[in-house]
Amino acid sequence: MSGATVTLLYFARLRESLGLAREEMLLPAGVQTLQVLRAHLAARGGAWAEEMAPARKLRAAVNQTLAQGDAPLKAGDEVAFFPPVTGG
Amino acid sequence: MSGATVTLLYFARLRESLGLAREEMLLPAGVQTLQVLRAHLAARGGAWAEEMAPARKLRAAVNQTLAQGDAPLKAGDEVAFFPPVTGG
Amino acid sequence: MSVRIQEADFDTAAEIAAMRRGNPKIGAIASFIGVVRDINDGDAVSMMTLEHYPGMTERSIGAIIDQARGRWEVLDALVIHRVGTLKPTDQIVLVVVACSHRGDAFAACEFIMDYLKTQAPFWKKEVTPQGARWVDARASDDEAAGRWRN
Amino acid sequence: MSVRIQEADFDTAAEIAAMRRGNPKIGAIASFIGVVRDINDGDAVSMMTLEHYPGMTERSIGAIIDQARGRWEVLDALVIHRVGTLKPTDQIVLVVVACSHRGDAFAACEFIMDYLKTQAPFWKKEVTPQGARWVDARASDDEAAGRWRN
Repeated sequence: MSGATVTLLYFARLRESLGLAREEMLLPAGVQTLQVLRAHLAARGGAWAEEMAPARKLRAAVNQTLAQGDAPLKAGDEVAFFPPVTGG
Repeated sequence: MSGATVTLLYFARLRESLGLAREEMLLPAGVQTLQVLRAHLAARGGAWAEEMAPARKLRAAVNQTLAQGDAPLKAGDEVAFFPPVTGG
Repeated sequence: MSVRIQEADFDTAAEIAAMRRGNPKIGAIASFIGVVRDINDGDAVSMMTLEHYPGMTERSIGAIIDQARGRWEVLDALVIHRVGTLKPTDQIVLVVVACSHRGDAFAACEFIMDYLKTQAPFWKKEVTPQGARWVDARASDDEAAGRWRN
Repeated sequence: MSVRIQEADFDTAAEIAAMRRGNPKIGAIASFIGVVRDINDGDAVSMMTLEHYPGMTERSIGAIIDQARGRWEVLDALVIHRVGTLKPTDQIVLVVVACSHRGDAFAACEFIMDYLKTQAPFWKKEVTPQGARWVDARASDDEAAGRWRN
Protein backbone atom coordinates (compact mmCIF):
# COMPACT_ATOMS: atom_id res chain seq x y z
CA MET A 1 0.00 0.00 0.00
CA SER A 2 1.45 3.38 -0.94
CA GLY A 3 0.37 6.83 0.29
CA ALA A 4 0.34 5.61 3.89
CA THR A 5 1.37 8.13 6.53
CA VAL A 6 2.77 6.92 9.85
CA THR A 7 3.95 8.71 12.97
CA LEU A 8 7.49 7.94 14.09
CA LEU A 9 8.61 8.45 17.69
CA TYR A 10 12.15 8.31 19.12
CA PHE A 11 12.97 8.01 22.81
CA ALA A 12 15.84 8.41 25.26
CA ARG A 13 19.39 8.09 23.83
CA LEU A 14 17.94 7.70 20.35
CA ARG A 15 15.95 10.93 20.59
CA GLU A 16 19.06 12.79 21.70
CA SER A 17 21.37 11.33 19.03
CA LEU A 18 18.90 11.95 16.23
CA GLY A 19 17.88 15.33 17.57
CA LEU A 20 14.28 14.37 16.88
CA ALA A 21 11.40 13.18 19.06
CA ARG A 22 8.69 12.80 16.47
CA GLU A 23 8.02 12.97 12.74
CA GLU A 24 5.23 12.17 10.31
CA MET A 25 6.36 10.08 7.36
CA LEU A 26 4.76 9.07 4.10
CA LEU A 27 5.83 5.44 3.86
CA PRO A 28 7.84 5.01 0.62
CA ALA A 29 6.70 2.23 -1.71
CA GLY A 30 8.15 -1.08 -0.52
CA VAL A 31 8.49 -0.07 3.12
CA GLN A 32 5.90 -2.44 4.54
CA THR A 33 7.55 -3.83 7.67
CA LEU A 34 9.37 -2.50 10.71
CA GLN A 35 12.62 -4.03 9.53
CA VAL A 36 12.50 -2.37 6.13
CA LEU A 37 11.55 0.94 7.74
CA ARG A 38 14.59 0.69 9.99
CA ALA A 39 16.87 0.11 6.99
CA HIS A 40 15.21 3.04 5.21
CA LEU A 41 15.94 5.30 8.20
CA ALA A 42 19.54 4.06 8.45
CA ALA A 43 19.99 5.17 4.83
CA ARG A 44 19.60 8.78 5.97
CA GLY A 45 23.27 8.51 7.05
CA GLY A 46 25.11 10.18 9.95
CA ALA A 47 23.56 9.57 13.35
CA TRP A 48 20.74 7.70 11.60
CA ALA A 49 23.12 5.18 10.07
CA GLU A 50 24.77 4.71 13.44
CA GLU A 51 21.66 4.40 15.60
CA MET A 52 19.66 2.31 13.15
CA ALA A 53 22.54 -0.03 12.25
CA PRO A 54 21.52 -3.71 12.41
CA ALA A 55 24.17 -4.37 15.09
CA ARG A 56 22.67 -1.74 17.37
CA LYS A 57 20.38 -3.06 20.12
CA LEU A 58 17.10 -1.37 19.43
CA ARG A 59 13.51 -2.00 20.43
CA ALA A 60 10.45 -0.97 18.48
CA ALA A 61 6.73 -0.71 19.14
CA VAL A 62 3.85 -0.49 16.70
CA ASN A 63 0.78 1.20 18.15
CA GLN A 64 2.29 1.04 21.63
CA THR A 65 2.95 -2.69 21.60
CA LEU A 66 6.46 -4.18 21.37
CA ALA A 67 6.93 -5.55 17.85
CA GLN A 68 9.44 -7.64 15.91
CA GLY A 69 11.08 -6.76 12.59
CA ASP A 70 8.49 -8.55 10.46
CA ALA A 71 5.61 -6.52 11.93
CA PRO A 72 3.57 -5.06 9.03
CA LEU A 73 2.97 -1.30 8.83
CA LYS A 74 -0.18 0.45 7.68
CA ALA A 75 -1.54 3.97 7.39
CA GLY A 76 -2.03 5.71 10.71
CA ASP A 77 0.34 3.48 12.69
CA GLU A 78 2.34 4.95 15.54
CA VAL A 79 5.83 3.48 15.29
CA ALA A 80 8.35 4.02 18.07
CA PHE A 81 12.09 3.23 18.21
CA PHE A 82 13.98 3.18 21.47
CA PRO A 83 16.90 1.56 23.36
CA PRO A 84 16.28 -1.43 25.65
CA VAL A 85 14.25 -0.21 28.60
CA THR A 86 15.76 0.59 32.00
CA GLY A 87 12.90 1.44 34.33
CA GLY A 88 11.89 0.02 37.70
CA MET B 1 22.50 -38.80 85.10
CA SER B 2 19.88 -38.95 87.84
CA GLY B 3 18.57 -36.16 90.05
CA ALA B 4 18.20 -33.86 87.05
CA THR B 5 15.33 -31.38 87.19
CA VAL B 6 13.86 -30.01 83.97
CA THR B 7 11.08 -27.56 83.21
CA LEU B 8 8.29 -28.83 80.96
CA LEU B 9 6.07 -26.45 78.97
CA TYR B 10 2.88 -27.23 77.05
CA PHE B 11 1.29 -24.95 74.47
CA ALA B 12 -1.94 -24.41 72.54
CA ARG B 13 -4.20 -27.46 72.13
CA LEU B 14 -1.83 -29.51 74.25
CA ARG B 15 -1.95 -27.06 77.15
CA GLU B 16 -5.76 -27.11 77.05
CA SER B 17 -6.10 -30.91 76.80
CA LEU B 18 -3.63 -31.56 79.59
CA GLY B 19 -4.90 -28.70 81.70
CA LEU B 20 -1.30 -27.75 82.37
CA ALA B 21 1.01 -25.04 81.02
CA ARG B 22 4.17 -25.78 83.00
CA GLU B 23 5.67 -28.21 85.47
CA GLU B 24 9.03 -28.94 87.04
CA MET B 25 10.04 -32.59 86.80
CA LEU B 26 12.78 -34.65 88.34
CA LEU B 27 13.83 -36.79 85.38
CA PRO B 28 13.36 -40.47 86.36
CA ALA B 29 16.36 -42.75 85.87
CA GLY B 30 16.56 -43.85 82.24
CA VAL B 31 14.73 -40.82 80.83
CA GLN B 32 17.63 -39.31 78.93
CA THR B 33 16.12 -38.29 75.61
CA LEU B 34 13.08 -36.37 74.38
CA GLN B 35 11.58 -39.55 72.95
CA VAL B 36 11.81 -41.47 76.22
CA LEU B 37 10.41 -38.46 78.10
CA ARG B 38 7.43 -38.40 75.76
CA ALA B 39 6.75 -42.11 76.40
CA HIS B 40 7.10 -41.49 80.12
CA LEU B 41 4.49 -38.70 79.94
CA ALA B 42 2.16 -40.86 77.82
CA ALA B 43 2.27 -43.45 80.63
CA ARG B 44 0.40 -40.98 82.85
CA GLY B 45 -2.72 -42.15 80.98
CA GLY B 46 -5.91 -40.24 80.11
CA ALA B 47 -5.32 -37.05 78.10
CA TRP B 48 -1.57 -37.63 78.46
CA ALA B 49 -1.77 -41.01 76.74
CA GLU B 50 -3.84 -39.47 73.97
CA GLU B 51 -1.79 -36.32 73.36
CA MET B 52 1.64 -37.96 73.74
CA ALA B 53 0.76 -41.05 71.65
CA PRO B 54 3.43 -41.82 69.03
CA ALA B 55 0.86 -41.39 66.22
CA ARG B 56 0.06 -37.85 67.38
CA LYS B 57 1.79 -35.09 65.40
CA LEU B 58 3.77 -33.26 68.02
CA ARG B 59 6.72 -30.89 68.00
CA ALA B 60 9.21 -30.41 70.78
CA ALA B 61 11.89 -27.90 71.63
CA VAL B 62 14.81 -28.20 74.02
CA ASN B 63 16.01 -24.86 75.37
CA GLN B 64 13.87 -23.01 72.82
CA THR B 65 15.27 -24.82 69.78
CA LEU B 66 13.24 -27.38 67.79
CA ALA B 67 14.58 -30.83 68.62
CA GLN B 68 14.17 -34.43 67.43
CA GLY B 69 13.36 -37.47 69.54
CA ASP B 70 16.99 -38.43 70.11
CA ALA B 71 17.86 -35.04 71.64
CA PRO B 72 19.57 -35.66 75.02
CA LEU B 73 18.19 -34.06 78.17
CA LYS B 74 20.17 -32.66 81.09
CA ALA B 75 19.54 -30.84 84.34
CA GLY B 76 18.09 -27.37 83.91
CA ASP B 77 16.76 -27.92 80.39
CA GLU B 78 13.57 -26.20 79.30
CA VAL B 79 11.58 -28.77 77.33
CA ALA B 80 8.45 -27.73 75.42
CA PHE B 81 5.82 -29.86 73.69
CA PHE B 82 3.36 -28.35 71.23
CA PRO B 83 1.29 -29.02 68.07
CA PRO B 84 2.68 -28.10 64.64
CA VAL B 85 2.84 -24.31 64.45
CA THR B 86 0.23 -22.19 62.68
CA GLY B 87 1.45 -18.59 62.79
CA GLY B 88 2.01 -16.06 60.03
CA MET C 1 17.81 -6.79 61.95
CA SER C 2 14.89 -6.75 64.29
CA VAL C 3 12.15 -9.09 65.59
CA ARG C 4 9.15 -7.85 67.53
CA ILE C 5 6.26 -9.82 69.04
CA GLN C 6 3.45 -7.55 70.14
CA GLU C 7 -0.28 -7.24 70.69
CA ALA C 8 -0.41 -3.78 69.11
CA ASP C 9 -0.96 -3.20 65.39
CA PHE C 10 1.98 -2.07 63.26
CA ASP C 11 2.54 0.78 60.80
CA THR C 12 4.19 -0.62 57.67
CA ALA C 13 5.12 2.77 56.23
CA ALA C 14 6.80 3.93 59.44
CA GLU C 15 8.77 0.68 59.67
CA ILE C 16 9.95 0.93 56.06
CA ALA C 17 10.85 4.60 56.50
CA ALA C 18 12.87 3.83 59.63
CA MET C 19 14.73 1.06 57.83
CA ARG C 20 15.56 3.23 54.83
CA ARG C 21 16.65 6.26 56.81
CA GLY C 22 20.27 6.97 56.16
CA ASN C 23 21.04 3.87 54.10
CA PRO C 24 21.57 4.93 50.46
CA LYS C 25 22.78 1.39 49.60
CA ILE C 26 19.17 0.19 49.73
CA GLY C 27 17.77 -0.22 46.23
CA ALA C 28 15.00 -2.75 46.79
CA ILE C 29 12.53 -3.31 49.59
CA ALA C 30 10.28 -6.35 49.53
CA SER C 31 7.59 -6.61 52.14
CA PHE C 32 4.81 -8.93 53.10
CA ILE C 33 1.74 -8.30 55.21
CA GLY C 34 -0.38 -11.21 56.45
CA VAL C 35 -4.01 -10.38 57.17
CA VAL C 36 -6.76 -12.28 59.03
CA ARG C 37 -9.27 -13.59 56.49
CA ASP C 38 -12.98 -13.91 57.20
CA ILE C 39 -13.04 -17.53 56.10
CA ASN C 40 -10.81 -20.57 56.75
CA ASP C 41 -11.34 -24.16 55.62
CA GLY C 42 -14.80 -23.15 54.42
CA ASP C 43 -16.05 -21.68 57.69
CA ALA C 44 -16.71 -18.07 58.61
CA VAL C 45 -14.18 -16.77 61.11
CA SER C 46 -15.33 -14.02 63.48
CA MET C 47 -12.27 -13.83 65.71
CA MET C 48 -9.00 -15.53 66.51
CA THR C 49 -6.46 -15.61 69.28
CA LEU C 50 -2.75 -16.09 68.66
CA GLU C 51 -0.70 -17.84 71.31
CA HIS C 52 3.09 -18.04 71.22
CA TYR C 53 6.11 -19.34 73.14
CA PRO C 54 7.83 -16.22 74.51
CA GLY C 55 11.57 -16.42 74.15
CA MET C 56 11.61 -19.21 71.59
CA THR C 57 9.57 -17.10 69.20
CA GLU C 58 12.14 -14.32 69.06
CA ARG C 59 15.00 -16.81 68.99
CA SER C 60 13.56 -18.91 66.15
CA ILE C 61 12.70 -15.90 63.99
CA GLY C 62 16.18 -14.49 64.64
CA ALA C 63 17.60 -17.81 63.42
CA ILE C 64 15.39 -17.65 60.30
CA ILE C 65 16.68 -14.15 59.52
CA ASP C 66 20.27 -15.31 60.05
CA GLN C 67 19.70 -18.12 57.54
CA ALA C 68 18.34 -15.61 55.03
CA ARG C 69 21.40 -13.39 55.53
CA GLY C 70 23.62 -16.38 54.85
CA ARG C 71 21.92 -17.02 51.51
CA TRP C 72 21.28 -13.53 50.13
CA GLU C 73 22.79 -10.07 50.46
CA VAL C 74 20.47 -8.57 53.02
CA LEU C 75 21.08 -5.01 54.24
CA ASP C 76 18.31 -5.07 56.82
CA ALA C 77 15.32 -7.18 57.81
CA LEU C 78 12.39 -6.77 60.14
CA VAL C 79 9.72 -9.18 61.37
CA ILE C 80 6.76 -8.05 63.46
CA HIS C 81 4.25 -10.70 64.54
CA ARG C 82 1.15 -9.94 66.53
CA VAL C 83 -0.29 -12.11 69.31
CA GLY C 84 -3.52 -11.92 71.30
CA THR C 85 -7.00 -11.39 69.91
CA LEU C 86 -7.46 -10.49 66.23
CA LYS C 87 -10.44 -10.21 63.90
CA PRO C 88 -10.84 -10.46 60.11
CA THR C 89 -8.99 -7.72 58.17
CA ASP C 90 -6.57 -7.22 61.11
CA GLN C 91 -2.89 -7.40 60.23
CA ILE C 92 -1.05 -10.41 61.71
CA VAL C 93 2.51 -10.31 60.44
CA LEU C 94 4.90 -7.96 58.68
CA VAL C 95 8.17 -8.96 57.02
CA VAL C 96 10.34 -6.28 55.42
CA VAL C 97 13.66 -7.01 53.71
CA ALA C 98 15.97 -4.32 52.29
CA CYS C 99 18.71 -5.18 49.80
CA SER C 100 20.69 -3.55 47.04
CA HIS C 101 18.96 -5.70 44.42
CA ARG C 102 15.41 -6.88 43.99
CA GLY C 103 16.07 -10.59 43.46
CA ASP C 104 17.67 -10.87 46.90
CA ALA C 105 14.88 -8.87 48.52
CA PHE C 106 12.06 -10.99 47.05
CA ALA C 107 13.78 -14.30 47.81
CA ALA C 108 14.77 -13.43 51.37
CA CYS C 109 11.32 -12.04 52.19
CA GLU C 110 9.49 -15.13 50.91
CA PHE C 111 12.03 -17.47 52.56
CA ILE C 112 11.51 -15.78 55.92
CA MET C 113 7.71 -16.05 55.60
CA ASP C 114 7.85 -19.71 54.55
CA TYR C 115 10.09 -20.64 57.47
CA LEU C 116 8.16 -18.53 59.92
CA LYS C 117 4.99 -20.44 58.95
CA THR C 118 6.58 -23.81 59.77
CA GLN C 119 9.14 -23.10 62.50
CA ALA C 120 8.12 -20.15 64.64
CA PRO C 121 6.05 -21.22 67.67
CA PHE C 122 2.71 -19.50 67.11
CA TRP C 123 -0.70 -21.15 67.29
CA LYS C 124 -4.02 -19.81 66.07
CA LYS C 125 -7.35 -20.57 67.66
CA GLU C 126 -10.29 -19.30 65.65
CA VAL C 127 -13.94 -18.74 66.45
CA THR C 128 -16.46 -19.96 63.86
CA PRO C 129 -20.25 -20.53 64.01
CA GLN C 130 -19.34 -24.13 65.08
CA GLY C 131 -17.36 -22.82 68.05
CA ALA C 132 -13.69 -22.23 68.83
CA ARG C 133 -11.07 -24.52 67.27
CA TRP C 134 -7.33 -24.74 67.00
CA VAL C 135 -6.19 -24.21 63.42
CA ASP C 136 -4.49 -27.25 61.86
CA ALA C 137 -1.06 -26.91 60.30
CA ARG C 138 -1.11 -27.11 56.51
CA ALA C 139 0.88 -29.55 54.42
CA SER C 140 1.17 -26.77 51.81
CA ASP C 141 3.17 -24.71 54.31
CA ASP C 142 5.63 -27.57 54.86
CA GLU C 143 6.00 -27.87 51.10
CA ALA C 144 6.60 -24.14 50.73
CA ALA C 145 9.36 -24.25 53.33
CA GLY C 146 10.77 -27.42 51.78
CA ARG C 147 11.35 -25.68 48.46
CA TRP C 148 14.26 -23.75 49.98
CA ARG C 149 16.21 -26.88 50.96
CA ASN C 150 18.58 -27.31 48.05
CA MET D 1 -6.19 -3.08 39.18
CA SER D 2 -4.50 0.23 38.71
CA VAL D 3 -1.45 1.73 36.95
CA ARG D 4 -0.22 5.24 37.66
CA ILE D 5 2.70 7.13 36.12
CA GLN D 6 3.50 10.27 38.05
CA GLU D 7 6.21 12.73 39.04
CA ALA D 8 4.97 12.91 42.62
CA ASP D 9 6.17 10.57 45.35
CA PHE D 10 3.82 7.86 46.61
CA ASP D 11 2.61 6.76 50.04
CA THR D 12 2.87 2.99 50.29
CA ALA D 13 0.79 2.70 53.46
CA ALA D 14 -2.06 4.75 52.03
CA GLU D 15 -2.06 2.66 48.84
CA ILE D 16 -2.11 -0.62 50.75
CA ALA D 17 -4.85 0.66 53.06
CA ALA D 18 -6.98 1.73 50.10
CA MET D 19 -6.54 -1.69 48.49
CA ARG D 20 -7.47 -3.58 51.63
CA ARG D 21 -10.45 -1.45 52.53
CA GLY D 22 -13.57 -3.55 52.40
CA ASN D 23 -12.02 -6.70 50.97
CA PRO D 24 -11.96 -9.35 53.73
CA LYS D 25 -10.88 -11.99 51.19
CA ILE D 26 -7.38 -10.50 51.20
CA GLY D 27 -5.04 -12.62 53.30
CA ALA D 28 -1.66 -11.74 51.81
CA ILE D 29 -0.15 -8.53 50.49
CA ALA D 30 3.24 -8.57 48.83
CA SER D 31 4.80 -5.29 47.90
CA PHE D 32 7.98 -4.03 46.35
CA ILE D 33 9.53 -0.58 46.51
CA GLY D 34 12.39 0.34 44.18
CA VAL D 35 14.68 3.09 45.43
CA VAL D 36 17.36 5.20 43.67
CA ARG D 37 20.78 4.00 44.84
CA ASP D 38 23.74 6.34 45.27
CA ILE D 39 25.96 4.13 43.15
CA ASN D 40 25.53 2.34 39.80
CA ASP D 41 28.13 0.37 37.85
CA GLY D 42 30.75 1.59 40.32
CA ASP D 43 30.09 5.32 39.91
CA ALA D 44 28.51 7.73 42.34
CA VAL D 45 25.08 8.86 41.17
CA SER D 46 23.93 12.32 42.26
CA MET D 47 20.72 12.53 40.24
CA MET D 48 18.71 10.81 37.56
CA THR D 49 15.91 11.59 35.18
CA LEU D 50 13.33 9.04 34.10
CA GLU D 51 11.80 9.35 30.65
CA HIS D 52 8.87 7.26 29.47
CA TYR D 53 6.57 6.68 26.50
CA PRO D 54 3.18 8.05 27.58
CA GLY D 55 0.36 5.76 26.56
CA MET D 56 2.50 2.73 25.89
CA THR D 57 3.73 2.75 29.48
CA GLU D 58 0.26 2.38 30.96
CA ARG D 59 -0.72 -0.10 28.27
CA SER D 60 2.32 -2.35 28.70
CA ILE D 61 2.07 -2.41 32.50
CA GLY D 62 -1.64 -3.15 32.20
CA ALA D 63 -0.73 -6.10 29.95
CA ILE D 64 1.85 -7.30 32.50
CA ILE D 65 -0.77 -7.21 35.26
CA ASP D 66 -3.22 -9.10 33.04
CA GLN D 67 -0.61 -11.80 32.49
CA ALA D 68 -0.09 -12.07 36.25
CA ARG D 69 -3.85 -12.39 36.80
CA GLY D 70 -3.91 -15.20 34.26
CA ARG D 71 -1.27 -17.14 36.18
CA TRP D 72 -2.14 -16.53 39.82
CA GLU D 73 -5.24 -15.74 41.86
CA VAL D 74 -4.86 -12.01 42.21
CA LEU D 75 -7.54 -10.03 44.05
CA ASP D 76 -6.00 -6.63 43.33
CA ALA D 77 -2.77 -5.15 41.99
CA LEU D 78 -1.28 -1.69 41.80
CA VAL D 79 1.76 -0.30 40.00
CA ILE D 80 2.98 3.26 40.53
CA HIS D 81 6.07 4.36 38.60
CA ARG D 82 7.62 7.78 38.92
CA VAL D 83 9.11 9.82 36.07
CA GLY D 84 11.07 13.06 36.01
CA THR D 85 14.01 14.00 38.20
CA LEU D 86 14.96 11.76 41.13
CA LYS D 87 17.88 11.62 43.53
CA PRO D 88 19.41 8.82 45.63
CA THR D 89 17.06 7.41 48.31
CA ASP D 90 14.00 8.62 46.33
CA GLN D 91 11.36 5.99 45.65
CA ILE D 92 10.99 5.02 41.95
CA VAL D 93 8.45 2.27 41.75
CA LEU D 94 5.80 0.58 43.87
CA VAL D 95 4.15 -2.76 43.12
CA VAL D 96 1.48 -4.08 45.49
CA VAL D 97 -0.35 -7.37 44.95
CA ALA D 98 -3.19 -8.61 47.16
CA CYS D 99 -4.26 -12.25 47.16
CA SER D 100 -5.92 -14.78 49.44
CA HIS D 101 -2.67 -16.72 49.78
CA ARG D 102 0.93 -15.67 50.13
CA GLY D 103 2.46 -17.84 47.41
CA ASP D 104 0.32 -16.13 44.77
CA ALA D 105 1.11 -12.69 46.16
CA PHE D 106 4.89 -13.17 46.17
CA ALA D 107 4.97 -14.75 42.72
CA ALA D 108 2.72 -12.19 41.05
CA CYS D 109 4.57 -9.26 42.62
CA GLU D 110 7.99 -10.49 41.51
CA PHE D 111 6.67 -11.43 38.06
CA ILE D 112 5.27 -7.93 37.57
CA MET D 113 8.56 -6.33 38.61
CA ASP D 114 10.64 -8.61 36.38
CA TYR D 115 8.48 -7.88 33.34
CA LEU D 116 8.25 -4.20 34.11
CA LYS D 117 12.07 -4.06 34.10
CA THR D 118 12.28 -5.54 30.61
CA GLN D 119 9.06 -4.48 28.85
CA ALA D 120 7.77 -1.18 30.18
CA PRO D 121 9.13 1.81 28.22
CA PHE D 122 11.12 3.75 30.82
CA TRP D 123 14.67 5.01 30.41
CA LYS D 124 17.01 6.29 33.10
CA LYS D 125 19.65 8.92 32.56
CA GLU D 126 21.94 9.37 35.53
CA VAL D 127 24.37 12.10 36.54
CA THR D 128 27.77 10.93 37.79
CA PRO D 129 31.09 12.75 38.35
CA GLN D 130 31.90 11.75 34.73
CA GLY D 131 28.80 13.53 33.46
CA ALA D 132 25.30 12.45 32.40
CA ARG D 133 24.82 9.04 30.82
CA TRP D 134 21.97 6.81 29.74
CA VAL D 135 21.79 3.68 31.87
CA ASP D 136 22.42 0.46 29.95
CA ALA D 137 19.94 -2.38 30.12
CA ARG D 138 21.18 -5.35 32.15
CA ALA D 139 21.41 -8.92 30.91
CA SER D 140 20.47 -10.00 34.46
CA ASP D 141 17.08 -8.31 34.03
CA ASP D 142 16.41 -10.26 30.82
CA GLU D 143 17.35 -13.45 32.65
CA ALA D 144 15.05 -12.60 35.55
CA ALA D 145 12.12 -12.07 33.18
CA GLY D 146 13.07 -15.20 31.23
CA ARG D 147 12.63 -17.38 34.33
CA TRP D 148 8.86 -16.96 34.08
CA ARG D 149 8.61 -18.43 30.58
CA ASN D 150 7.72 -22.02 31.25
